[in-house]
Amino acid sequence: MNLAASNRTVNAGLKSHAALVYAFLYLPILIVVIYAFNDSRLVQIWHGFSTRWFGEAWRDDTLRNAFRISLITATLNAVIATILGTAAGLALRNVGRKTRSAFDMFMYTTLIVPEIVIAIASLLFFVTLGLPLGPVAIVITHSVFNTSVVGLIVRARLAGVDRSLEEASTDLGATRWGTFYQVTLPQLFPAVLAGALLAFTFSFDDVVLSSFVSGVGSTTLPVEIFSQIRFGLSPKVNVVAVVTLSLTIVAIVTAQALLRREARRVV
Amino acid sequence: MDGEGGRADLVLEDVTKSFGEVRAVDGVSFQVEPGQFFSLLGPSGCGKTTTLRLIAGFEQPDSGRVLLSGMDMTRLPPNRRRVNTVFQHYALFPHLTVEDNVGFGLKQAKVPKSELTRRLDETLKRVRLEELRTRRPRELSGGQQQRVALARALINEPTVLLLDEPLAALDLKLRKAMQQELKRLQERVGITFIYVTHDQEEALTLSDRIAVMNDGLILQEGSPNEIYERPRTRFVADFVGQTNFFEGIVEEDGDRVVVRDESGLTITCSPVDFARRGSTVAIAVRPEKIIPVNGAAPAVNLVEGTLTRRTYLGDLLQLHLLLQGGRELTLQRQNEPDDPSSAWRVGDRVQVTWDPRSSLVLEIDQAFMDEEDIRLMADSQG
Amino acid sequence: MDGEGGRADLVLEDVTKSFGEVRAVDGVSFQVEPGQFFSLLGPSGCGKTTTLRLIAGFEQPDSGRVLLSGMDMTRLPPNRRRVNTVFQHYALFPHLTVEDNVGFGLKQAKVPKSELTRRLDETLKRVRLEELRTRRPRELSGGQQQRVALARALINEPTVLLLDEPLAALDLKLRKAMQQELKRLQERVGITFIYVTHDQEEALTLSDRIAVMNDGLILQEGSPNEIYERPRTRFVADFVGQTNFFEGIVEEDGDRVVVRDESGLTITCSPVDFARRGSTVAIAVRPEKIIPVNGAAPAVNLVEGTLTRRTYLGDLLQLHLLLQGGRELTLQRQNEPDDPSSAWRVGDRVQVTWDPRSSLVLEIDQAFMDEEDIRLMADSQG
Amino acid sequence: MASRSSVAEPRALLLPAWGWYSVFFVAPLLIMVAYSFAINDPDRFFTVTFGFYTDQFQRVWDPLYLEIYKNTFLMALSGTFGCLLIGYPFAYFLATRAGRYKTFLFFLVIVPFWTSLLIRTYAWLLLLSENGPLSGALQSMGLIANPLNILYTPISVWIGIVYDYLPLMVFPLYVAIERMDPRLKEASRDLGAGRGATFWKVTVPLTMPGIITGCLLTFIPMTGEYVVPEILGGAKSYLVGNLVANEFRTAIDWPFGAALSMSLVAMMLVVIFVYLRFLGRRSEESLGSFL
Amino acid sequence: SRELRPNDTGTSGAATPGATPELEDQLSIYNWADYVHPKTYGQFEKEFDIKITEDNYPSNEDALAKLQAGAKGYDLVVPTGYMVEIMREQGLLMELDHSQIPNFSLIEDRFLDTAADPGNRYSVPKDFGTTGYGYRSKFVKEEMSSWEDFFRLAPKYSGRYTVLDSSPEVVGSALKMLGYSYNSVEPKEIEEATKELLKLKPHVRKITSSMREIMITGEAYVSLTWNGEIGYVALDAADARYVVPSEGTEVWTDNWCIVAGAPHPAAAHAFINWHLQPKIQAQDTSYHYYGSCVEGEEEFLKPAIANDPAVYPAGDVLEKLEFAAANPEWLRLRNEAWTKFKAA
Ligand SMILES: Nc1ncnc2c1ncn2[C@@H]1O[C@H](COP(=O)(O)OP(=O)(O)OP(=O)(O)O)[C@@H](O)[C@H]1O
Ligand SMILES: Nc1ncnc2c1ncn2[C@@H]1O[C@H](COP(=O)(O)OP(=O)(O)OP(=O)(O)O)[C@@H](O)[C@H]1O
Ligand SMILES: [Mg+2]
Ligand SMILES: [Mg+2]
Repeated sequence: MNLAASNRTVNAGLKSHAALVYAFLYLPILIVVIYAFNDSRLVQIWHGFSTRWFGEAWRDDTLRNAFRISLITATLNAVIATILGTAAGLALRNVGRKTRSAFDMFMYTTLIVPEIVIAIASLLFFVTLGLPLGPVAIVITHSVFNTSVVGLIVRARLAGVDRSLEEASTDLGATRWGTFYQVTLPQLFPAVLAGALLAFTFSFDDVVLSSFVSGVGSTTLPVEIFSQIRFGLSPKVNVVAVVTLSLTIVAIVTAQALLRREARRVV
Repeated sequence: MDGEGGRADLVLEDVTKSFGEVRAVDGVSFQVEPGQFFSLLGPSGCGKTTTLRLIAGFEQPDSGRVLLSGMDMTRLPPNRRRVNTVFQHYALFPHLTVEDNVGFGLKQAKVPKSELTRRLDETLKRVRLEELRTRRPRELSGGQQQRVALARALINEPTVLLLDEPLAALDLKLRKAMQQELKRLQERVGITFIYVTHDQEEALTLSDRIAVMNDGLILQEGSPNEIYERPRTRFVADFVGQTNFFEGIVEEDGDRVVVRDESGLTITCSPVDFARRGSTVAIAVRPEKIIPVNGAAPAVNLVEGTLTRRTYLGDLLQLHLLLQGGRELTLQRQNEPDDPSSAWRVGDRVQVTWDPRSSLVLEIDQAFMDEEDIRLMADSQG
Repeated sequence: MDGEGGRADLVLEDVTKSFGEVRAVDGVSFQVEPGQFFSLLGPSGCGKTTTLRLIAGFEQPDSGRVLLSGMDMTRLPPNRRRVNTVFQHYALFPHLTVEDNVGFGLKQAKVPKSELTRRLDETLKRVRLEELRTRRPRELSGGQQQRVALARALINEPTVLLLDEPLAALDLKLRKAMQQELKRLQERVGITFIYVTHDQEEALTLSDRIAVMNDGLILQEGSPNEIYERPRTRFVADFVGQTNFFEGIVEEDGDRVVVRDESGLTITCSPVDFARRGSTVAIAVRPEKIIPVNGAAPAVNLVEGTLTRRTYLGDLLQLHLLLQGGRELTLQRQNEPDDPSSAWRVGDRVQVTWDPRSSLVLEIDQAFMDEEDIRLMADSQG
Repeated sequence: MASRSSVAEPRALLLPAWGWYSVFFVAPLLIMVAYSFAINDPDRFFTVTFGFYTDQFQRVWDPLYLEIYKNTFLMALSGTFGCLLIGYPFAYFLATRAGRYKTFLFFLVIVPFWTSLLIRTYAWLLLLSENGPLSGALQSMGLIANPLNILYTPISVWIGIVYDYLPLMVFPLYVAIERMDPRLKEASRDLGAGRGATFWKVTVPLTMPGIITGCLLTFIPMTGEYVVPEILGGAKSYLVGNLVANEFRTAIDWPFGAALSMSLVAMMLVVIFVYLRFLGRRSEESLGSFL
Repeated sequence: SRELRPNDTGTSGAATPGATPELEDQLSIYNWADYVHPKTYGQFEKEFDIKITEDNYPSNEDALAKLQAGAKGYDLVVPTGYMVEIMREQGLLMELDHSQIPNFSLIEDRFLDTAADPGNRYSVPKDFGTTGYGYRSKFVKEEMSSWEDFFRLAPKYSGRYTVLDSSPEVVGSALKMLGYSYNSVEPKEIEEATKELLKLKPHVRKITSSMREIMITGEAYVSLTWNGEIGYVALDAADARYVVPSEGTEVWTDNWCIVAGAPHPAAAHAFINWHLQPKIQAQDTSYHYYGSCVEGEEEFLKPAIANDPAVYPAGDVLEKLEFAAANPEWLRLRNEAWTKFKAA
């Protein structure tokens, strides 16, 4: 076959495959968006266009409350995970091989052990020690996993940060704290931000851990949706999906814009 | 230059630093006079950077002392030393503008705003970066980055400026231009420069004094002329410039040293004290010191050989002779139409000679030819 | 060398390749004779790599043809061309051993096992890698990797071997050694080499023919001697070697061309046809062609100036003279004790001269001095 | 070599995270281990007697449960394989053909990843149902005669997990392919290899770290999957995760639940170990290098 | 007729009888999803100025698991009869102060003083229902009336069955089909029942307590469930029939209970009492289609509901029904059978 022609065939093949994958990725989202405007009391049966479920969802205290709880727990979790993970990521540069690999093992196992196992282990932990289930338990359980996420991202980023930048800073008379604040942190910022966002998302999205360690009044949005899916679906779920989707897109676009601006300043 | 931080000498006293098994710096001592351009020259991994880092304070020596103006600063943290560094890859802060990079040190020192502005303007002007003050490092070319790094260090008026292969990342033409600029700058500001490089030509061109290092040791210290014209060991002779080596037994000592090598060649040298009759010595002859015999045959160091190859280098020619006994001898000649060698053709038998002063007698330094060197040489030849 | 794939010439016919706005290769034509060592020399970004990639088949030309042994192979995929490449950073397969890297091509060609083993052994031996056959690329030194890349290409007995700055990543000493080795190897196997480099010395040393490129164009093609001694344009003269430039008006033409520059200096040159009386020309004089006046004053090209600076390069000295009218002139002398210049001191008034044959008359090529060049030069000087 | 730079942050910064892991990760796991060796008091509701009883593990050996472990393993394996098959050409496209739209196209892959997994999974419920749009579309195109009947079957679970974890496969593959020096492919073509040979002999081996990482990143969560079968699965697509959850949510048999999850972790470790052994040492670095 | 005993457990902060304790301003309810009329809480909140928060659970066991695990802060929970027994055994419930629930007297006697909670010291019936099955007569041509029909037709309508995600109901159905007691604790009987269930399993599409939607869409034809669920289905699919199997089956009450350590016991009592009003009861029944245990709510109901045998079975049918009665052995046997059923 002619060189150019064979190139074209391969390109076309790859391209159409990619198009199918995008369809695969977006079809479900599209469906949910469409069904959010379904007039029907039933989720699966199309009855005509209506926005009435948006109103219903807005008036639904349970959903609003769940949304609020999710926001709070996910934020607290992200704060804890970001602080612990960033600190650990920084310290890992300076510890010996043994300490590092021991700590690595911790980080990787928190990621490897299936969520359901962590969920029940945490449940048993809180119950056995007589600690209350609820928002605090959710935040703690989430933050373990997310500390590893942030830690690994920060560490990967640090590996790319030239140590001599920090040396240059002390060489120019900056103190250790001054160096951290003026040189290390700005370098690290995109990673910390990315880590925090990931931690937030993982937590905001989590259903397994939350549903096992949630307690009174700490039903998060995913747990609420999950129990609705399991026990009787309301079309309001579609609305919730559309709303969170829009919020996510806004958040991502903002974050990207921020990161890009940072990136222009940093690196 | 402010009063207190003025000129001063830097002294290293028997400084040693190991990393695990590796002795990166091994009992290094030297003294640098105020305002000197002092170069550390040596192959990769010989400990140049480590020496610099010990002076800057990024590393702590295992033993020995670092003194500045007679004051021991061995235990002082880097931010308290009146020393600044130009890093190998510049280590410019990527998130700061040129201006903020250069002003970083003064801000740390809490210099008043007005003075900061003044010195910033002055320094940026000196390195001709006024136009680029609001750019970020990655928007700059290599040469411009290099100047920012220099400005960032110079603005603090350090007593000693450390430069770690500051030109290594630049391409040939730019490197040559920056060398000149660096030299002029150093002469103007009068700050002591400790300059690390593995480029012998650069060291020879720029320095007042050179210390040649290998394996953590300083092998020889001296002016460029001393280093090139009177290398003490084979390693130094070989590392700094090209050489023809001979090895032989001293037949005459005293006023005139005569050495005979295995192939029976007799080489006349200027007198050296350690060349005793009967001892084995090495002799190095630089290719450019060997000249074609033109007219009357010289009394000594007359060598005849067959021209086997001419390597054309544009401005220079390298002529490879095969001597009796199978030795090779390399000559370097300027590519001038009037040079006698320009008439030589490959296969010609030709005569060459050199001044006895150009026969450099070396101590045999097998110590420095340890296994690794041998492997490396074999490798680079094979 | 097998029968069919034997010697053949490579021809590029008016080949053009653009990337978006950039004309990377702009109407390039050249012809390479069988067994020739042909170099493409030029600054970064001039289109050398792109030219090579067009020959290898990684890029398709927008127009023009690539012929090998008279056969048009412009539309052939790379795996069907009897051409092999040594990539700039070697592009060794990191997941394969030395052996498997080198044998890769033969396996693709489904060469029988026994022949594969034989040719593998032979090739590895030729590049002295037998001992390292089971190592992986990253366990090799730079020079060894370079040899693997060479072996991997050579074992396929290509008609033409393309080499893209194969020595650029090596350090000076090793680069010199590998140059010699490469040259010897090419002479032995007799394969046509197309060699890309931006190092003028390397090109001069190794090549049978050199094409100097800039901005996608070939500016001059010729033997190393032609390129260095008779550069046709200012760009070529400047890029290949160092030069003193003069610009002036032709006062005499014919047998002897005499040019007077703005400062009133008269320069005598050998005759060139385009130098008409009254026309403006540029003249280049290589620093090594300028010699101290020793004894009788020469009839032409006698120049007097003040020595302002000696740059010590070890084997060479650069002498910077300030002439009347403020011009600078740079001389290069070998560092020999007997050279007349060795007695000169800074501040001395000295006389120098050069052979009229060494005054190179150039066409004024403002065309090549476009804005970017000017910016680049300003940058490298500033 | 642990060389302390003069600008090093204090190592004590590691302690908070270390403590956090010890208390809220290690301790819970240890407590779970203790539970797995306990028994329930037969005469009282939900009263656990600790000790060193292996009763729970004996129960796990019931063929009924082993079957679930097997199904889980097969589901995770086929899910991983599905992700790889779909993800590789896709990542390849993104890394090599996306041109200047690369950032945008990659962004499009991330967006779903940042939207609720639960909702996206549940969307398949709508899509795949007998009266759903997919069924309708396929029927009207004449591709199937009867309504699509795959919801609440292992097939729908497979679709769900492949969908959920595809990005986790694509990211490391993308990184690996992107990182690969394109000149290596050219070198291979230059040496006479065709497109196919170049792909199998150069591209695949060189992107192996990405393949390994991607497979681990998808296989691991798939073995513990709980949500997808719960939503899209039917009576016959029960996985270990659901079994474990059942012991806690419905049966309230904590010791048995603990033993089941211990066994799950054990199975996973065995698989990972075998996998890494099989693929050699290189793979051990790969997970780390990706993260 | 019912003796009201003073609170003597001493474990709670409940007020002494007689005195009207001050009401807290909050109430936290742990309830089945969708189990009161959407307006109900609002009415109470308005009347008493008490803020209600509600979390939901999908099964008795889930609720138990959560409380057992030490979830603190709930005031009210709504377990089914047998679960009341388990919960009070576990000390998860607070003894009620009947003096604060005067409307208790409105409850029909037949729902009181069950084995699960003798003397109703811990629970007040919220509503009652039966466990049977529903089917779509549009798809199922046979007339179904017994557990035997349910199990027999499964192969024919394979893949169109759903069963509740709850062990006692499912295991109980097989026991009843086999002619045993719903509450059998004979291991052999349980084993037999398990065998029947394992035979049924291949034909089950989904084990779920939310079968409404797939019954309506026709993806499932037959569902083992509670009566109210089919009432809901029938709103959209008129051909849906609910069967109280002729072999007999479970009748159950779901009950308001106050969680031990409840932070707002007075409000909880007030809510229980308020909710027992016939009008409120009728409002809920017309929403969830489960019968009220209170006398006099019929007058507030539409006749269609009041006369629906699925909501209010005839007296003779009721005779044959059993309440579930839990004990550790009972529960253990069911859970083990259940786990096997799910795993199969
Ligand atoms: N932080 C470190 N840990 C371990 N070994 C080190 C460290 N820094 C340097 N070394 C070792 O010490 C020796 C000297 O290193 P150094 O960087 O000083 O060499 P150099 O002369 O600057 O070489 P180059 O020209 O390659 O920069 C080397 O063998 C190096 O491997
Ligand atoms: N794939 C490409 N896409 C866009 N522009 C390209 C591409 N390849 C090369 N160019 C442009 O074409 C011009 C010539 O590039 P080429 O790589 O041939 O230069 P070169 O002479 O090999 O330079 P160097 O010495 O830096 O390797 C440059 O301006 C380059 O930016
Ligand atoms: Mg160094
Ligand atoms: Mg190139």
